[in-house]
Amino acid sequence: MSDALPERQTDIGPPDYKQFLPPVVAKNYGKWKYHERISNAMMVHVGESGDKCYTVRAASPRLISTDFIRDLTKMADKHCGGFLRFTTRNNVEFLVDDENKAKALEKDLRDAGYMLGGIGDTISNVVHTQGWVHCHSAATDASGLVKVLMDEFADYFTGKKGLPARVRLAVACCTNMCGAVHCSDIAVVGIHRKPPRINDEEVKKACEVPSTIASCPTGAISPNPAAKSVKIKEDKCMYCGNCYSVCPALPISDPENDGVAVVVGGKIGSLRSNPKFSKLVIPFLKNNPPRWPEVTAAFRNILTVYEQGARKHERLGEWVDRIGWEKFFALTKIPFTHQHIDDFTIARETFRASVAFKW
Amino acid sequence: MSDALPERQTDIGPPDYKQFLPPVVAKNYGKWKYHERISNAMMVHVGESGDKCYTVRAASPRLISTDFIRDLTKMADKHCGGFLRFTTRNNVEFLVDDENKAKALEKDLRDAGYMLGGIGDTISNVVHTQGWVHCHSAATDASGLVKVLMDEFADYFTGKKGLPARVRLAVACCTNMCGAVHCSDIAVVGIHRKPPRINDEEVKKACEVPSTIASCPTGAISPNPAAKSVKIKEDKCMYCGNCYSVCPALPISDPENDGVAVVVGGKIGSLRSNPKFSKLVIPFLKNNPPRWPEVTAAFRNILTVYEQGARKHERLGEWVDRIGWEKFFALTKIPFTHQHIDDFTIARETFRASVAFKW
Amino acid sequence: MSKKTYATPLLDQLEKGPFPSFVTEIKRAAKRSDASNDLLGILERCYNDKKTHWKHGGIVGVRGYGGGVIGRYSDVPEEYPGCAHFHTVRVNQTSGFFYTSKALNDICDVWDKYGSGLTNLHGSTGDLVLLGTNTDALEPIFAELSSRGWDLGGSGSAMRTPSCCVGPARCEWSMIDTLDINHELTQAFQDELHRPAFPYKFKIKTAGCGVDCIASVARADLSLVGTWKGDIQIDQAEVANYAKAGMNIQAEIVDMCPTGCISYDGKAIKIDNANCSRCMHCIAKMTKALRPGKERGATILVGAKAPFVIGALMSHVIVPFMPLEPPYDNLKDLITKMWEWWDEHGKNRERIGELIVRRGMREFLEHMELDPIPQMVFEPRRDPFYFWTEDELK
Amino acid sequence: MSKKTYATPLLDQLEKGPFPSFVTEIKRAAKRSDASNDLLGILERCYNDKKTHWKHGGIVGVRGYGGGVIGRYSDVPEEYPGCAHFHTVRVNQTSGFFYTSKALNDICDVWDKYGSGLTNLHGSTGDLVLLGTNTDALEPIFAELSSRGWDLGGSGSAMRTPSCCVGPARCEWSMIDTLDINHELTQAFQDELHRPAFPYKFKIKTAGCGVDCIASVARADLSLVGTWKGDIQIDQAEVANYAKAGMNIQAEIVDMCPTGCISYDGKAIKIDNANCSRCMHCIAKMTKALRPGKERGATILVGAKAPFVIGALMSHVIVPFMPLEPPYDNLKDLITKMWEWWDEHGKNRERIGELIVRRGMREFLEHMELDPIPQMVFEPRRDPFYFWTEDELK
Ligand code: SRM
Ligand code: SRM
Ligand code: SRM
Ligand code: SRM
Ligand code: SF4
Ligand code: SF4
Ligand code: SF4
Ligand code: SF4
Ligand code: SF4
Ligand code: SF4
Ligand code: SF4
Ligand code: SF4
Repeated sequence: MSDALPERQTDIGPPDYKQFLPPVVAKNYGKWKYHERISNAMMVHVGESGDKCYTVRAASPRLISTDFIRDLTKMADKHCGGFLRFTTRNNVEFLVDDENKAKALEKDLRDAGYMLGGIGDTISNVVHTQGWVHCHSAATDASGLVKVLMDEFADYFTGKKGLPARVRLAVACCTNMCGAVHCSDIAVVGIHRKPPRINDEEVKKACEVPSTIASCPTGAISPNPAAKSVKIKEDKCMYCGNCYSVCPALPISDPENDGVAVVVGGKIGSLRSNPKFSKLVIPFLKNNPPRWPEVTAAFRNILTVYEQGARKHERLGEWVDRIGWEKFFALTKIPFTHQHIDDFTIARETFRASVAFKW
Repeated sequence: MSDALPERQTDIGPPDYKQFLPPVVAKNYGKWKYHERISNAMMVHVGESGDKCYTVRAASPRLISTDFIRDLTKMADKHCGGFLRFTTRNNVEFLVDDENKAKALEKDLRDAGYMLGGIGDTISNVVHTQGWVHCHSAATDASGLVKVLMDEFADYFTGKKGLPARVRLAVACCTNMCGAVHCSDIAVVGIHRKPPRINDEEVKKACEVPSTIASCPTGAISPNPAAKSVKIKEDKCMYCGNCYSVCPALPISDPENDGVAVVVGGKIGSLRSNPKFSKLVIPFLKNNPPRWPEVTAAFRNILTVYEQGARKHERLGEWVDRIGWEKFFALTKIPFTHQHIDDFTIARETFRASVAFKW
Repeated sequence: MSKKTYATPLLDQLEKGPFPSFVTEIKRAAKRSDASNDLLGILERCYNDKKTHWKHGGIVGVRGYGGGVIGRYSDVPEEYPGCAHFHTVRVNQTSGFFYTSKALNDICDVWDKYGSGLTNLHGSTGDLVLLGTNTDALEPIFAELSSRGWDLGGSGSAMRTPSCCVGPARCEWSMIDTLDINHELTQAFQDELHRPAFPYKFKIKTAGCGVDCIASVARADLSLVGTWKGDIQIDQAEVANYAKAGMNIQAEIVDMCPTGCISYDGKAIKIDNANCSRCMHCIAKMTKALRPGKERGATILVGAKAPFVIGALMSHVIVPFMPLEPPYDNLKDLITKMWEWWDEHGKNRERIGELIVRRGMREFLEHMELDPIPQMVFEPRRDPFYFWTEDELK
Repeated sequence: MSKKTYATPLLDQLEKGPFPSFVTEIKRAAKRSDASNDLLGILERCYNDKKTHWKHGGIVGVRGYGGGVIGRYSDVPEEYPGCAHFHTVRVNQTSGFFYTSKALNDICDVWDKYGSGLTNLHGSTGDLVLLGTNTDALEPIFAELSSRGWDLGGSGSAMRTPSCCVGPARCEWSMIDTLDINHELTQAFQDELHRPAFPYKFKIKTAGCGVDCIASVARADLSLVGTWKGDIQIDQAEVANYAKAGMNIQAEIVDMCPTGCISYDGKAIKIDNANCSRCMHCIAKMTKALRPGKERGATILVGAKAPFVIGALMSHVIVPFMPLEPPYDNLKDLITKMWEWWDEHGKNRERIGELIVRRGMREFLEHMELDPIPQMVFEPRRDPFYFWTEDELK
């Protein structure tokens, strides 16, 4: 790269995707007929033309160095004519048009230490967020949680162990939920458990009072005109941290009391059942870095009970809906607490208005 | 009855029910084994003891004269040792302990012109309210609507025509819903379509301003301190009339614009599916007394489509849930309007957050 | 008073048709009663004008009671003087709506003497409703009725007249003594029934089983519903009889079981009781073959009401299983406790169900000393927005 | 600057285990970058303190743009000067996340020169995220990238970087050209993407079918999802092959069809297409035997978002079927119209889904000139509380 800056351009948008499509993709674009899973690391898509496109998928930690990317591009240059793609869950996909090429590619990837898998009914990569690596709002780390979860469930990624259906994990480091926590099979979200601390001087300088007040889901914030700041009714605050997003002078993080909550049963696709929101199952686990053993154990417990109980193709939320939440709590032995009972905007819809339930 | 008043007593509560139980009931109390339906007018309950209790059920318009009651008691004296009961849907039941007695009773009732039926998968009597006979709040009459509906569906009461399952009707003359409209298979409720008219002088005299304000579900009412009265933001008012319940100086009834709405799909029991709320299907039909032909036609239409589509034992709401509301509207040819889309407290839960629906 | 004769062309059309006619009933009463006669007139007028001619009731009642009578006045008193006052007297019905001729005739006698001769058997809450009298007649009516063993029902911000399904009196599925519970509660809370002192009305309905023939889950602030523990009792011979009689057991029973816990091999039925939600479908449709399990009690639910102000609510589970045996002290304590909390926090015209929604289940359950359990909810909350007490943080 | 060496005993434990380690990645970058080196230090500190050491970002960016960079500063700048500034550059990814080695290497070159050498491929919204640089480097980075054909993605109260599933590029079910739609929308709305002028963020995600591999229904203000009209195409020979290969068609397909519209007689499958809800289950599980119908288009849904402030929302149907062919003017018009309404009525930090909840579907639909239809709702409203316009009363 030369030292003089080239001429900047604006509003050009992303480059045209067409130039990045591997030839077999470009040729069969929109004309695929079916696909077959060869393993949990490899699948083949067959075109109306009879052409085949083999995909090999490798895990990525998402937070990657340029070295990692250069390694990938080298692999793509060697096997795939320099083409590669990423998935919506941050895995890397290499596409080739011939079975032998695919096998060679797979071997090379394995030899280079890549973890292959994520195709089919697996635990694929975790949708996640910034955490302590980059965000001011984080109540927990994200990358660390992803790492320990994927270590724990590596066999479910590679396909060594099977599952009734896909199990989609997500991690969000705060209740802004930049991850897909609110619609995931099993997910974890960072939470606080103490109200924000008000720095009146700073509020005055840095914050817009009306939008700070409006940010509070429970209406706990009111103006404090004397101090040109705000007041927080502590017994109405449920520590969501939204006010802190809007006003930096309301720090809420608190190492003693921050941690994570586990939610389960969400899904996105409309197959079989409508998309579902995740539901709270463990209101709090402490932050126990670097490996959060309580979190991995909790996920393991839930996964095991699901695996044993679910029917083929049944997603976690569908299984719970079939057996009922009372059974879910009984089977997982997770204690049911006041925190589980909704008291927010649609609470009434969650109260059991029926005499039909299981003991 | 003598002219001198007897001594009044207070807080005695109702008489002990035990003295009113027919002997076969008293004897087999809590020890019934099973029952069998003999017809839609007669059933038999069999005790562990082998005793039998035959029930014959007759329709009543509920709004009845003492003459009607005396006729009933005469019948009870003749056939049932003077015992009789009413059902939770205002039918009359005569109970005897022997089949021949039951037959004689049935014959006598029929000869006297009683309409017998309501047992099993029928359209039984209509749960309803006061209407123009007695209530200040009524947007429609109740007894009249019941009469025309039961005339229309008489064959479904008597059992001449069968049904997949019970169809429970209800009528409420205003949105206070003293009937069971909110959880009925097909029901009708009186509604207004114009805001209340404010009589400032009367509000001042007769109404408590804070509770009038609090009564408004949409927050449309605010104080009018100048007039010691209230103001109504007309574009927030959805004509529910709750303010009028609290404050007589806010009359809302308006012959031109009052009428009824039809709701369907509610149920109460927990059999098969959880209890269900009724849903709006026809936002408005005009008041067309004395026989409300538009209402009976609407009910007939819905009933016919249900009858044709439902499975045995499937309640109306269960059938709709199975086929989907989009199919319900297609099959009944009822137009779908802005009024059908919820904009009240749980609106968001009713929006179709799924791509799975039928054309 | 010499009787007016009203032309009632509109109402007359409601005497046609197979269903018994309330118009005929009014006419029958009108023969003896001026009030009912004028009711005919005013009602025809309502039909004509398409609007009600009744005004808000003032407070009327009997000495020492704050409820039991609904005051009603017409807005055209001069034209229909017989029903210028047209108050309703709510008489507390019997448990299960059982009567003798004698008892009903007694009431008719009183009502013919002092009232319109028109009644509702029964009102939606359950009362035996005497429809239409004037203020002066209230004390005499009450004296006549109470001396004969009848008392008034509820109205206003009070406990309302409790009611129940026919239950053990004539139903094989009743798992609690609905009639007795209903009677005992009515008796125990006479003061709360007659002297409104609550934030708003409070209704109690008792159903012997989940079929809920008294609509308790939809229409009562407190819903008591019989249920069982233990296995559904199966009589396989009767199962075979149903099959022989033409029942499609697979379609009608197995496939309709919401939990999928029944199987049928063409001969016998098997039930996975641990997964049965006790919905009552199979039992109701095969009453000779299937019976509830042997340990009996009630599920207690709270909070149903009509749509005002925040949308209709149904009652929701707060105690999944409570044994209910006389004198039902456990139940009475529960009710009293519930009222305490509602009394303290409820706003004017706020039902207990609305209060629970407003202040949250936690506060309610804590006051009730009930532990949270999953049976209380269809599903846990979605969002991670919840409170912690200082205690819980330790 | 001479490099500090940090002991990272906690982070080191995250280099163990089979899954590739982000700590290893940071260490690799740290070899060349002070910023990444100091990131190691600060991150170890976060792990130690169990709290973040990042502060709110100020507004930083490139000339002429209002977004695309997330400013970030540490709260311990003296101790970790290399990452005192640690801004993120969001580079607009390609449609479908397809790249060539050349393209990625170009970006790596720029990033190694001006940034930390750390990236996210990709961010949750879809951007190619360059993680950690300082304010001074922003303009050079932008010049280098844009001259090579790359532009920034969105941030702030703007249209955010749209994204899509792999779609027609490598999926047999895609019923719309997800890549092209995504690209065209991104290009058409460059101004809205780069210059925040909305009440809040606006995300667009395009999925080729109801399987929704891009999570559009859960995570986009505007969700475009491919679908079809007409009958599902069946290849009965392939059905037989699935059966032969051991698939339990009854259990896995017929019994799992949510509408119960499939039957199977052991030989052939029959589908009652009028009752199919196009959920995609059967097609996804029998991809060789079943294919969507032939008329293709998209269902348009609106409103998904994370839980603040009123609880999470998913997108809901506003147009059940819209043919989508280049240049997609119908879609662009729809979007522009939607923004108009939101712009006019949305409060600061109010997403369009929240606005629809607040002001009601009616106002939104009327503005959009869309007729209400049952496909827009799971069920009609419960309560009888609704508005009438003067027109409707006529
Ligand atoms: C590559 C990717 C799209 C992309 O543009 O990158 C993709 C690709 C495919 N998906 Fe997907 N899905 C991808 C993310 C998703 C997501 C989104 C997410 O996870 O956040 C979902 C929604 C999950 C949910 O509902 O919560 C998703 C739910 C599915 C399903 C539905 C599973 C179910 O029954 O619920 C199928 C159908 C199936 O496998 O039967 C499917 C099927 C497929 C097929 C078989 C489609 C095809 O014919 O090509 C593709 C093969 C992949 C495989 O892994 O077996 N894909 N798929 C994404 C891979 C992510 C990854 O690395 O793991
Ligand atoms: C007499 C009465 C109770 C009372 O205390 O008065 C009663 C009595 C019985 N009901 Fe009921 N139900 C009575 C109101 C109700 C109600 C309440 C209501 O309608 O407001 C319901 C709830 C309706 C709902 O869910 O919306 C009700 C839902 C049922 C059902 C459930 C039907 C279903 O499958 O959804 C059964 C079970 C069955 O028939 O299979 C049932 C069954 C029965 C049985 C067979 C119970 C028994 O073994 O004795 C009784 C025979 C009646 C019949 O009509 O076939 N009864 N039944 C009520 C008669 C009202 C009437 O005159 O029509
Ligand atoms: C007589 C009766 C209707 C009937 O024809 O059967 C009735 C009649 C009235 N009801 Fe009711 N309600 C009657 C059962 C009900 C029921 C059904 C039930 O109890 O199972 C409900 C729905 C369930 C519930 O309680 O929510 C009901 C919900 C209301 C409401 C709405 C309450 C709420 O919280 O939303 C009002 C409004 C009010 O209290 O101001 C109301 C108010 C009234 C008033 C007192 C009108 C008023 O605003 O002052 C009506 C007097 C009419 C009159 O002139 O006689 N009535 N009311 C029922 C009582 C008879 C009895 O004692 O047996
Ligand atoms: C980088 C990214 C997470 C990641 O690691 O991938 C991210 C990071 C941030 N998000 Fe996000 N969001 C990211 C995708 C999402 C998503 C997922 C999605 O887009 O599919 C969501 C949930 C969906 C949604 O939009 O509702 C999401 C919901 C939020 C919210 C809550 C918005 C709401 O309406 O509730 C906030 C709060 C805010 O806007 O102030 C937020 C705010 C933030 C901020 C800007 C923090 C803040 O309050 O200023 C984070 C900057 C972190 C940092 O230091 O880099 N982020 N954010 C994602 C964007 C990368 C990219 O451009 O590709
Ligand atoms: S989830 Fe919260 S902490 Fe994590 S990246 Fe998003 S805003 Fe930051
Ligand atoms: S943390 Fe959340 S609940 Fe507490 S004051 Fe801030 S915005 Fe309100
Ligand atoms: S529903 Fe309304 S009008 Fe009818 S009786 Fe009840 S309060 Fe009166
Ligand atoms: S009629 Fe209803 S909505 Fe209108 S002002 Fe009165 S209470 Fe409010
Ligand atoms: S509720 Fe149950 S116990 Fe009571 S009558 Fe109905 S079926 Fe019998
Ligand atoms: S009671 Fe209901 S859930 Fe239990 S076995 Fe019978 S049908 Fe199934
Ligand atoms: S959303 Fe549909 S079209 Fe897109 S990749 Fe997934 S399965 Fe294929
Ligand atoms: S797409 Fe879904 S609803 Fe349609 S036939 Fe297949 S499984 Fe059934």
